[in-house]
Amino acid sequence: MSTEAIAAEKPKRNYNALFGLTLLALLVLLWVILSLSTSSFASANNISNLLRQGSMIAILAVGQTFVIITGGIDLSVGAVVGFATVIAAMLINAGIPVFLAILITLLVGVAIGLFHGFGIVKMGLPPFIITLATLTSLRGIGLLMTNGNSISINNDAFQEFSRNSFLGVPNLFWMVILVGIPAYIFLHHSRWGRYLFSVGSNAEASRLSGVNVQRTIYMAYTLSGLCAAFVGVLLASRIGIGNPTQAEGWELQAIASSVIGGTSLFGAVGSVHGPLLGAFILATINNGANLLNVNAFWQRIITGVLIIVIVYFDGLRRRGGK
Amino acid sequence: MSTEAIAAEKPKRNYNALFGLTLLALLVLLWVILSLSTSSFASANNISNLLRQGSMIAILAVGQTFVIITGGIDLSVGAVVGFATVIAAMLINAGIPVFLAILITLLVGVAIGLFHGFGIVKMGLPPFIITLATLTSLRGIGLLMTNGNSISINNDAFQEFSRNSFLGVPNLFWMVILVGIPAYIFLHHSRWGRYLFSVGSNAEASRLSGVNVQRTIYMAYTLSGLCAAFVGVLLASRIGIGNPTQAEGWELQAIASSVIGGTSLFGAVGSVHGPLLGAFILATINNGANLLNVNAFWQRIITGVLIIVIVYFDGLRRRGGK
Amino acid sequence: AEVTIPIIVKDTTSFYWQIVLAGARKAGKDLGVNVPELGAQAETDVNGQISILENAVAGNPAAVVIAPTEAKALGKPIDEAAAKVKVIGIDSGADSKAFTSFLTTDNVQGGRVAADGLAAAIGAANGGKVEGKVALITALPGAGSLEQRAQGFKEQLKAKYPGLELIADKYADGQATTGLNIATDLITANPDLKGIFASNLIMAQGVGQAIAENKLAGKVGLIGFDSDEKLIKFLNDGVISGLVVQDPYRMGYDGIKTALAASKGEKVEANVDTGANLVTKANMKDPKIDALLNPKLK
Amino acid sequence: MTSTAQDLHPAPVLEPGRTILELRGLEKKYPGTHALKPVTLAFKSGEIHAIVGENGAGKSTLIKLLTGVMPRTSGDVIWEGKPAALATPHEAMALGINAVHQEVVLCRHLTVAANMFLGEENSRFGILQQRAMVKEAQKIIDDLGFDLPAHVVLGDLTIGQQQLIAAARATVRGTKFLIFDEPTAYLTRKEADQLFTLIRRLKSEGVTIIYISHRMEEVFELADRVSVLRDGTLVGTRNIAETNDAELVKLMINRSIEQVYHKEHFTPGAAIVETRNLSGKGFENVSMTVRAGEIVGLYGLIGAGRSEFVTTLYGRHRKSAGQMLWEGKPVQVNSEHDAIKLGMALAPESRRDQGLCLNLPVGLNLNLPIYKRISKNMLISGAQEKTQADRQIADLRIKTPTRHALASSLSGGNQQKIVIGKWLAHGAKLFIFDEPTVGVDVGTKAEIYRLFGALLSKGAGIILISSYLPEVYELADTLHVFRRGKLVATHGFRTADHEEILTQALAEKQEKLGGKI
Ligand SMILES: Nc1ncnc2c1ncn2[C@@H]1O[C@H](COP(=O)(O)OP(=O)(O)OP(=O)(O)O)[C@@H](O)[C@H]1O
Ligand SMILES: Nc1ncnc2c1ncn2[C@@H]1O[C@H](COP(=O)(O)OP(=O)(O)OP(=O)(O)O)[C@@H](O)[C@H]1O
Ligand SMILES: [Mg+2]
Ligand SMILES: [Mg+2]
Repeated sequence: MSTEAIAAEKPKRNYNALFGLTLLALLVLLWVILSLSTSSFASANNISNLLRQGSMIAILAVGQTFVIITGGIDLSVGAVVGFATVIAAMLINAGIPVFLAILITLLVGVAIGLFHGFGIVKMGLPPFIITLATLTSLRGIGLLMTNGNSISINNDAFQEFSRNSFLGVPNLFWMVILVGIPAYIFLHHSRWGRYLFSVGSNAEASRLSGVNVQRTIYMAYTLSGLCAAFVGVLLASRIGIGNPTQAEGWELQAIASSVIGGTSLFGAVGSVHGPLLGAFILATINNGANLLNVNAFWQRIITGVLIIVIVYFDGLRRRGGK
Repeated sequence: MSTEAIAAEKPKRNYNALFGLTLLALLVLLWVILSLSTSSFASANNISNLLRQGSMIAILAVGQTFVIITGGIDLSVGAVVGFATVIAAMLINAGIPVFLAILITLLVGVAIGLFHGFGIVKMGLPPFIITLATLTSLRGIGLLMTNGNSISINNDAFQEFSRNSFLGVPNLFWMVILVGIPAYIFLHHSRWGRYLFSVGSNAEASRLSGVNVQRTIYMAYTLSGLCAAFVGVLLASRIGIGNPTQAEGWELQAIASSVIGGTSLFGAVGSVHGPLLGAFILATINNGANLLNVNAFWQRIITGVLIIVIVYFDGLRRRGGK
Repeated sequence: AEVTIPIIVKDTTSFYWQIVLAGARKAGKDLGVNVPELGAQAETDVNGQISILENAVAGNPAAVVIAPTEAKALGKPIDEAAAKVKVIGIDSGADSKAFTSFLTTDNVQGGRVAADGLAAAIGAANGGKVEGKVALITALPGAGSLEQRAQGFKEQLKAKYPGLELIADKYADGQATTGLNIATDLITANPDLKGIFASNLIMAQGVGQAIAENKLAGKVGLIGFDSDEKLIKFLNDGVISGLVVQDPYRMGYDGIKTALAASKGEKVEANVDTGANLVTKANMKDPKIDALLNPKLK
Repeated sequence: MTSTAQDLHPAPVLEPGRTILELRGLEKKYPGTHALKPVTLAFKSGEIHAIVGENGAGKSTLIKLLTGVMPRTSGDVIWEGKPAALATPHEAMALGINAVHQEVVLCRHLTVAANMFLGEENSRFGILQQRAMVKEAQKIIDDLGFDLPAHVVLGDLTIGQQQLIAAARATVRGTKFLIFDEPTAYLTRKEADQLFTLIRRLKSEGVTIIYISHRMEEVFELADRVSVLRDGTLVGTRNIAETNDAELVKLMINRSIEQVYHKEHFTPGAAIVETRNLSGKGFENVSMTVRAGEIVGLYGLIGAGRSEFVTTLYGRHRKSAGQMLWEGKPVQVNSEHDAIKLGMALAPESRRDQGLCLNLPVGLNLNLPIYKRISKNMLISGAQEKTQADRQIADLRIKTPTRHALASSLSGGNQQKIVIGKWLAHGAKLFIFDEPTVGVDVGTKAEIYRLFGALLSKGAGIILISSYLPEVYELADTLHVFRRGKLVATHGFRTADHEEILTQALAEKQEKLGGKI
């Protein structure tokens, strides 16, 4: 049905690039409209804000995309983000060097991802269920650790990071680039990326071709857990607290960004640039609605409608383009 | 892989009944343990409470199961419940007879289900996306209608209903029976039920065999929407207010109940009694934890772990029983 | 056997309610009462709280202390519970006449106090002129106490501070980050914004971050509600102009104490106001205020 | 030197020629099915060894054990003199054992080139050499004489073309031992010839080949030796020169068949369906008539548009022009439902994608079209559900423990019987069989052909699509030849010879034909 992906091979590349362009065009269109309709949108300051606001969901969406390409889903990412803020905050407050604290937090994310892989591969659980269970439990564990309290991080340098910019671009957005480029190379130009697609397309065929399907699945969830833990570190830096109830619902935002970016929930279709664009489209909608002082309730309605419209037209294009 | 459902065919029936029994045994085991470890669990009063508490998720889980059997998912049910409380509250407060108000609310649920069917069948959207979009938008619409406030329902008789019992059994539980029996007959003994399974297994093959696939999908989502709206009416009766933010996260509880009850998220596997048992197992865990004064945070952790354990053993049994 | 008095709060995952629970715990220890700590896991989970109340009553306690999430919705269940045990209300009201005693912060009053605090901060920053644009950020729609704070805030602005113009009344989704984003965008859209009221803990954390991030401490006044370590730090740094602080610890402690007395048939006061105080950098060292800011947890 | 193990499974007596792979007491039990009883067999380096047997005899199971897809229950596999565990496909491939599996198992979302190199990608510094791989893949494809682009997405190709790719990819992996499990099932003669050329070339390079097929003439054309499996037991191995068709069939099904192509002639009755200049996606201007009591055969190469034509008749796709008459009256068929109501039945070409609900019971699959009829007052009659399903299972000799077994647990040929069987109880006036005997054993084929006779005798008409010329040739009363979406020639029963039909289907020389109507 769907003509698809693997952007890197030639005719595909043109095609996918085109889709990237369609989305990019949408994003630019939104920007132009907002620049014309509000005085403040196009200010350097606001653009910085916008980049910051979209960054975290963008990184989550990239991790989520790896999982979705294999035909799975990771509902736990929001909970992992919240949990990671707690871990990072506790470690930093315990006086552990920031660098080490971040490393340990990332390893926790990796461990959670490995656990998901284990549940899926060894225990035969559906991804939806194992990650749903983690979502539930992880918030509980975080709440136990903090007793419902927020942990105030007593390290100003750590907090400065997410506020500052480098070459005029907010550090948070640099982090998107830091994640995005290796992710792009990994997904579109390495054999591991190729295996993510092949497993999502036909796990049995991949296995028969000698692809280590189990390892590929472990890898996808580990990367998603890693991205989520990384976002947790960034969030801890940005809001300066560790709190396990934060980032609630971000999993759905990440999934929505990914799908808006052209990822197919049936697996085997997706890219890295798509989810990034998807996340910034959603961030722009929220930013614009705030600037225009649109009622918060309308924002929800508009977001829902836009998700339907974008995914519908993407589907049309996909079928038509065949 | 998965050995199959459709309780009505004979050795299947025995087999499925056996699975029903396994779950039932688990439920009874929980009850026995709780009766022994707390003085209050086995009281008539508490059993009434327990039945009331599990009822709403149980009904949602039945609707959700129809959808999951077709290979889909309905993330909107929680939002539909919240929205339905608003509709019911507004109508009743506007002086419309309760009976009519309920009917209209149910029709709203049907309309939402039809919209989902439309999105999936005609617009080609993935179920996850269209129902996610509805989830987002519907809460927004409800908030707009209520301006973020709760609507107090000024009809005491309506509220009495969910509080009262009939023959010693809480009315809410009677509602489970009212939904469960037709649902059982529908799913396991009517051809529509068979079509749900066949569409979930292979839509194209069903279609070429003369099954109206589109109508079957419309039907599944409509039933899910209807169940959700019905639960919305019950919730409005129970809490006496209309508030669109209610029932948050109930979609995940409904899905979890359904999966604990043996429904496969890959479609074509499921029953009616399974999700009902699943819902009451989850309700028992919460009820018991409250009675035992287990920390609320531990409750989450336990719920997550139990979901993994139950689904894992169900999977084992399923594969082993082959 | 030991006397059991469960306490049911609105949201066990929030720090504010943890302080209430801590007060109740201390009272339990002091008075030799077993105090199960119960509560929903979100302020909006009305149905969950009703179930918890039902379960608590089923355990045949001496009395129940509850902070109702929703006035109307909890009315009937509280009536029903009161038929079996004494019910003590704390924090927020419910449509029930069955409370034996009621200890509350008036959230509407809290909103008024916030408006006063914001007006004072704006005045101080602008040479005494209390005028300009202000905004209100509410964590979640549909939570009763937050609605009451908003109501009090808006009433007071209208009544006492005609110079302050409420240009935005925004709802977030309970996430600090969303509060941060909304505040940033409001500041961007309204460079002349003078003040913000963030009506609960988590919003104040997010909005405080936005003000710190944009280096607007002292230029944009911010009033928060409730306190924790992070907010006190913001207060110290001048990022937050003031916090409306209730006395959750006392609510918990006195709730249990009153409940025990009531269960023994002693006469208790029907209504107790535990007060809402405005804390600023100036008064935060007061012993009384300091006790509110640093409740003895555990 | 006698160990118990060797007593049980003595090493087979080797004929001259190095033994490359040896099976000693290889056995496989599925829960409830003893699919392969201990098999002892040696394969010689450089031979083409055919394996034949009924559906469900255990052929694919044997292959799955050899390629590490499934773990064996017991027994040993000796590869070049050393025992091999063969626990994973990767291990088998590392040894040089590759297979083209029975159902096309490739990734339809990946490109042809990506599929060919799957698991064996060329990369430099961790970066895939994509351009080089596409180029190399294209070279291999061109070399083999397949006319296919390497950069398109696999899912855009027809099943047959995908099958060719599957064959091509197995050859590029340092293969010493290559297994084909019914590779020609979806191929026409031309593609089959291309494949045979490939197989012979591999043989000359010293590759050992196992060739599984239900088509006897292919076995005689290609193989050096042939082994026969019956019910999981190896019943004999023969040198091809020392055996014949009849002996093999006898070994396979334990009885003899005089005539596979059972053909009954009836006088054609009234027209059931007639198309006038019907056009649609993949075909244009097709006019034909199907009468009661006749088999209309459609022959053509892969992608000639026959499937598209019949699925359009059946309402699955929209026609773009032309007219359709049902029993003389113009009709509009807008959905499968309309078609079924008129009296059409379609057994589609891909049982996996279109024919079966694989993870549902056999009984449900068989009853799917008739649930309306066996329901009363909305409820299904359990008794009828049982009798209907059991009757089809008995009539068609579907090899399944009970009607409750999942369709996926049946062997390929038995699955095919379900696809056909579901329409028999339903009844119809026009039966459309799209490649009905793909993967079906000789015995069953004969049964299916007899079934055609029975349907015709009841006054039904049949459209039979086959890419296997002998089949349509021997069965069709009217044989239409399709080429590139057009109906290019029509013949009566045995009025043209194979050569002529093949040329028409191929028609390398432009429009020389077409007159022969
Ligand atoms: N996964 C499985 N689980 C249970 N039984 C199986 C499974 N796969 C195959 N079988 C059974 O094992 C037997 C042998 O099947 P196999 O696929 O090897 O037959 P085959 O000789 O390849 O037949 P065909 O010619 O139809 O392809 C059959 O009875 C089949 O039903
Ligand atoms: N989904 C599709 N989209 C676009 N073109 C298609 C599609 N399916 C088939 N085609 C094209 O339509 C033409 C007819 O294909 P069809 O499958 O009907 O051929 P066929 O004669 O039945 O061959 P086969 O023996 O492979 O079944 C071919 O050129 C094919 O590539
Ligand atoms: Mg086979
Ligand atoms: Mg075809």
